[in-house]
Amino acid sequence: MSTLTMAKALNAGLRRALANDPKVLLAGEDIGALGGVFRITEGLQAEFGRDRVVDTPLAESGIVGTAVGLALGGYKPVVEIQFDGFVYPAFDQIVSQVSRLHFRSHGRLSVPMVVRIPYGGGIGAIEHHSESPEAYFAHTPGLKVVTCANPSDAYWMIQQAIADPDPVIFFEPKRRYHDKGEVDVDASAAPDSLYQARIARHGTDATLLTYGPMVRTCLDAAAAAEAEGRSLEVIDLRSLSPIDDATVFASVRRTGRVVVVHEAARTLGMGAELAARIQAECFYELQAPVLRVTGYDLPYPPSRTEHSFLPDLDRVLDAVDQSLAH
Amino acid sequence: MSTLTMAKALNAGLRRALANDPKVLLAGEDIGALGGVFRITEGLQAEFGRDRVVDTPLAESGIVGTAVGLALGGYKPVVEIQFDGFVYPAFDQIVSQVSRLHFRSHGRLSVPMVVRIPYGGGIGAIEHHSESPEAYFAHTPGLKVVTCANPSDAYWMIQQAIADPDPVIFFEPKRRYHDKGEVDVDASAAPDSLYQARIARHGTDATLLTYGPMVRTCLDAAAAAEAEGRSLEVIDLRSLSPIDDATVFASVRRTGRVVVVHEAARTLGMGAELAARIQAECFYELQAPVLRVTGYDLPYPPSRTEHSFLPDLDRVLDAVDQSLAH
Amino acid sequence: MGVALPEAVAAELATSADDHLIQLLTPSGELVADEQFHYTGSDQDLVEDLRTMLLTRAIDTEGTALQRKGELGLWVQSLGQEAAQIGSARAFGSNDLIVPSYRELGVYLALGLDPLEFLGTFRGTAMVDWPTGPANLHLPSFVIGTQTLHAVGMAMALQRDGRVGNPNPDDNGAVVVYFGDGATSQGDVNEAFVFAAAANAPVVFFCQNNQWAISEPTTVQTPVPLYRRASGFGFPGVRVDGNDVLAVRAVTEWALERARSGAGPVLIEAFTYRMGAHTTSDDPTKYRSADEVAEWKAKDPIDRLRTYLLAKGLIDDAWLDGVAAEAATQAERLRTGCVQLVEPDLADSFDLVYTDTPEHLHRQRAEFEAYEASFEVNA
Amino acid sequence: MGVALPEAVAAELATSADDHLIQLLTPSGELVADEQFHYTGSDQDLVEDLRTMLLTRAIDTEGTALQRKGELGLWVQSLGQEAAQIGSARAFGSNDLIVPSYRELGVYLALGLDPLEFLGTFRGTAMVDWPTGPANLHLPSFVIGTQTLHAVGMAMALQRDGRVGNPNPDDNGAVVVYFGDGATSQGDVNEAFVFAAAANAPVVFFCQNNQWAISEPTTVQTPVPLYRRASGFGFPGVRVDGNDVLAVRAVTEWALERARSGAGPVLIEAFTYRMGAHTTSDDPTKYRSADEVAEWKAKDPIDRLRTYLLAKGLIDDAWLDGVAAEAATQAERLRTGCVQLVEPDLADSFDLVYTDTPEHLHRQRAEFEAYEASFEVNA
Ligand SMILES: Cc1ncc(C[n+]2csc(CCOP(=O)(O)OP(=O)(O)O)c2C)c(N)n1
Ligand SMILES: Cc1ncc(C[n+]2csc(CCOP(=O)(O)OP(=O)(O)O)c2C)c(N)n1
Ligand SMILES: [Mg+2]
Ligand SMILES: [Mg+2]
Repeated sequence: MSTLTMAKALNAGLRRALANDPKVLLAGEDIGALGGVFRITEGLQAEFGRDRVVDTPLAESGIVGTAVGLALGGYKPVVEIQFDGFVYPAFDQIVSQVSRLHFRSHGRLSVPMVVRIPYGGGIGAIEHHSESPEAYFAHTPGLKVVTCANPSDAYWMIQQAIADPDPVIFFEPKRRYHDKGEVDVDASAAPDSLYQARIARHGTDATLLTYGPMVRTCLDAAAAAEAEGRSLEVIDLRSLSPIDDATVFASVRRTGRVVVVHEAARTLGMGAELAARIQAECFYELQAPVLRVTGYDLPYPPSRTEHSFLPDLDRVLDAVDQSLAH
Repeated sequence: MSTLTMAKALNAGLRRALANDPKVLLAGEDIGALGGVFRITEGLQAEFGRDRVVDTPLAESGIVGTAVGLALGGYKPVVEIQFDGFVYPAFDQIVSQVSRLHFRSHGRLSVPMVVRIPYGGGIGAIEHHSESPEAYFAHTPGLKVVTCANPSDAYWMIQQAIADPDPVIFFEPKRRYHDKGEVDVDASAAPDSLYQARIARHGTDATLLTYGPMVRTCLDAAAAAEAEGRSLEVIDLRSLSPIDDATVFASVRRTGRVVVVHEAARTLGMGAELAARIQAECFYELQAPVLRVTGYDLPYPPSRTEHSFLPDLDRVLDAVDQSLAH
Repeated sequence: MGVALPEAVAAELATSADDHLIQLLTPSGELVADEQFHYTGSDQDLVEDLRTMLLTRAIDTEGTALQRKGELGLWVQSLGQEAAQIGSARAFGSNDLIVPSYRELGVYLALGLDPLEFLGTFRGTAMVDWPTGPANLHLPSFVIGTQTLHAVGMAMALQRDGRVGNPNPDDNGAVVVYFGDGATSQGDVNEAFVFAAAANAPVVFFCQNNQWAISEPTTVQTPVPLYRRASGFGFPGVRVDGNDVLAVRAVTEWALERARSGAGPVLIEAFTYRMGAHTTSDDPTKYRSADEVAEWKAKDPIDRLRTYLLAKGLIDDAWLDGVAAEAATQAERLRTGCVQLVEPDLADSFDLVYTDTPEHLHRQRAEFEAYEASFEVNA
Repeated sequence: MGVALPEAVAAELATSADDHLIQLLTPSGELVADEQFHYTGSDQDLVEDLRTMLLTRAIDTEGTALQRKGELGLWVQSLGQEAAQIGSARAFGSNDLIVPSYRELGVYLALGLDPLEFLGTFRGTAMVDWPTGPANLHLPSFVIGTQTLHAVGMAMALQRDGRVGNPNPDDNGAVVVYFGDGATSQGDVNEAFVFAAAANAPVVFFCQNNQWAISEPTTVQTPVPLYRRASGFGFPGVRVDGNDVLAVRAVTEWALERARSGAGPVLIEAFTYRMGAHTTSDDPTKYRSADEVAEWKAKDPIDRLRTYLLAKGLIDDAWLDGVAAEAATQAERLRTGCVQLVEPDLADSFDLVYTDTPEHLHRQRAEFEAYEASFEVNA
């Protein structure tokens, strides 16, 4: 058991994957000598060599497209997209190739690859560096989409994603890279499944459904609510595709009230799908409509307004109030 | 008033736009001498010349990216993406540039362009030729996303989209290209707004919310339901972004029951957003959960199974039954 | 300063201005010598090549017929490109990997793939699988150009497997990837050039310049010959007469050997002609002249090889009749087999999206099956 | 057949093997002649160039300082690239359109843009607008390479406007687009080459090869010099000493004149060096040697021009003191102005997504404002 930042936990998870399986390789822009702009791959090229930690040309479609070939050739590529806003040039390869080769080949081929994407705002960055594009991928059949919210999950989930025979889009909440947490590297500590949601905090009055960077925000909100005598359950979805419906519905059935929280734009964000599923499955148990606390339907705004754009503790509690008022 | 197929109506609409405004130009693969693979631009190059009806190199990002430049240079480019499945190489240009130049420039610039995309299945095609990618675009702030369902709308909406100062993604239901309908080309016949939903059929028992190729399917279903004494309202959304909430909510408030119908995958398809909005706004008026009749969460399957994949009259009525059973 | 090109620049643009078309067999069926490239095969190989080319054309014709009869949704003709496809396939070594686009019927047949296996794609009974096909043959791609990046990645895998530059050539392998003239405009193809050059990857980019991308002549894509694209990325490009099976084989052998040895990628532009329509959905009379088609008819890859082999006495009319009979049998087999292809059931699709089917797809499958069953009950 | 290159192929790859670097002013400040390119400006232009270069460096330094103090979120240094930027900007004609990437401080200052206008982007108070900036200056792009396609489209618009190839040069215009060495690997940049060549568009691709794409040396992108990329697409590429303001101006003037006249695109590779970090977030000690930095320090674009102008007596220490004072004033203005930039209000963003704000954004704005107001009530 040791205390690590999420960044170091990811680094340790990648190191372990590289050490355990000679077929694992990392590829991306600046991931070698520099260790990536967030230093997630720091030291790995020195340790595993240039054939396994590859500085690629500056072209995202090329990074993902060649990774498909490497995967077909028996390797397990883990590619890094430098920032959320730079994944779109690779969209065609991801949506039309990565996600479908298994289906296209009637199950004969698979592309066991991971696309790591640091995502989300709150770091005072210029445009294209604070986006939350997860819904594009979660809408795409054939992809698995996951995101970690704490160092322990970061460490284990990245390894489980690499071990998964299907392609996984792995979202890393960049503003939580420096959050610290306990990481137990003993194999017995690994979570059961990469695709299972986690009840991050138990509660009875309402459920906060969230993931990635907003888990901490929701936990803070729940702690604050407790002071006012309100018991909020916080669910960390962990997997956005597939969604662990069972855990979600069970919580909703217990509390009868739900607020979904994410940074991405509201329209057709994950909250839309969660609301649609919950109202269909828990129609009679819902005491109030599913509410959404999300980024507004704007392009990511100038960073000095991002505190207003991003859901925060107060907006979450405000929505809880509205839900309870029903 | 004349009877036209949707294909001819689009052709006529484009011709009129080209004739009325010298700044309008068309660009795309094979749109010149061939008139496009669906012949939507037939005869237009001969009539307006190669500078205004441009056969481009085979590269979608290039088509859209140069159209951005043309738009910034004062032109109104209308680009054709040959099939739905080939828009993804242009995704970065659409999502990070087209949709944002207005916002990025604090409103100083605009990119009045139209991206025409024949979409949807039901034509017995090989893969990549039957997709419904509208949700990707409707999730993207800064884009307008519309789709026509009949020749009259095709004729008018394409002209309104071209006249719009913002970028419009214009989805054309390719399997309805040969459907015929009345088109009144008199200016007074133009619909009020490109962004207003249309009540395609009035009804009182339940609302079918749909768009594009599924409008006809839903109208057929409503006609069949009438025989069984059920009165279904059919709403043709026409605009998927923005969504005409007022028309939708008003209908739901009247009927209390909703079935959303589209070809796209269910998870995070338009139905998710519609359900999320409706349950939030009409929580107390809903007699049953919002149901979704959609494509399954699969890559588009081999064409000889598409009749099972695509929503049809029976599946729609089945869902209506379920809704009414609540 | 005027607008004339500075000398150095002009010299560069003029490079290979003669655009030497490597050719070993003329359209009239005569052997010619090339300074650099020589045919390495046997006479018997050529006889076999002609046979494969004839069968390819027969099966291709049958594909079109099946589409016309409504048995296929679409057919993509290889008509006219048989030499480019079969000549290049002749050069494959046992460790080489093949990445087709969608028009490579000749390659498939040269590799021994049962044509019935890929008929399903066009009939709509299957995606693009061929369970009994050769293991070194990748699936075709329908999104123009995407497969070139996959090929580079596969070549990078060969490098990591230690399959490149070994002293014993038998230990080496390379990747050949097919694409068209139109594809060269796609970002992906150019990125593939970048990645291949950067990694010095063992990949041969085989561009069949059939003069058309649907209705667009090559001049819509580029003002200069396509093979020249390569040098600016740092590897050689060559232009070969794509209707000359000897030259195509010689050039592809050279390129593959070079790649396997570790010397890096090559771009081959096989200069050929799409004698048919783009696909059965296309109507080429809208955009190209009968004269052009006639001009290329005179350069037919089959005619010239047949003329040569007949003249050399390596085949005779009886042999030709034999192949015609074989072709007829195969076509018949295709006709019968096509309509017997197993009708797919959507239910099976739900388990093919992921290796381990997640809960929501189980539920959707159940929902679908229940719905289907409801009709049976009603019926 | 061996793996050696056939002669024709080898000849092609060897083209411009000398990779002639066009230079008119050596690092030690001496004029040299080039066969093709000649400096067309006046001595006074050079004095003005040095002034702009010195001011650029001063403001760039101040940008870094402001970031260090926490007043800016990020700063992108132009250090070392002043000659490439200001030399090329000198070549702009009154009808030319300029499309920057994100490192073109020198271009902005040469065009007279108030640096305070673009500080907002890095402070986070604005997206990328400059209401009082020159009309022919497009916004910068932060997604690598995307702007090259916009530039080609703008050049196509000039063609349609009848702004190319007119007898009176004053009626003509062209587009200059800036990008880096790393950008050349992007599909978009190569598609821009394809579209520009196909349309013979009046566009000058100005690549500042500053040897690094963040931590990746140019060799990660390409095994051969970048300027050579152009010829395979069908237009000329030239490599110029990017630290030589005279040569850059001469080459850019030639390219622009050529483009305006209707002769089509040119790729200029300005061979220069990023003397600073990639951005203030970067730590170049992780990936490059002090020796390399020192080597390029000796080629500093400012030093050589100052040496030359001093030697020629065109400037003196008093002049330099004057510019230093001007630079100090500007830096001071930046410091003061930066912290006074108007704080943005998210409420304003809702009306900037579309030209006519749709209902749902009005509602979201109202929701936001009500929420904000709730605090004021509580407070
Ligand atoms: C990305 C993409 N855009 C458009 C298409 C539609 N399309 C199919 S084939 C084709 C022309 C291809 O031309 P070429 O590369 O020369 O190959 P050929 O068909 O001539 O063999 C086009 C535009 C596609 N399949 N993929
Ligand atoms: C599509 C995309 N991918 C990655 C990045 C992150 N990034 C910003 S600058 C840069 C390096 C660019 O290098 P180069 O083109 O040489 O320009 P320079 O910064 O050296 O001027 C990278 C990788 C980006 N902005 N856009
Ligand atoms: Mg072609
Ligand atoms: Mg650089």
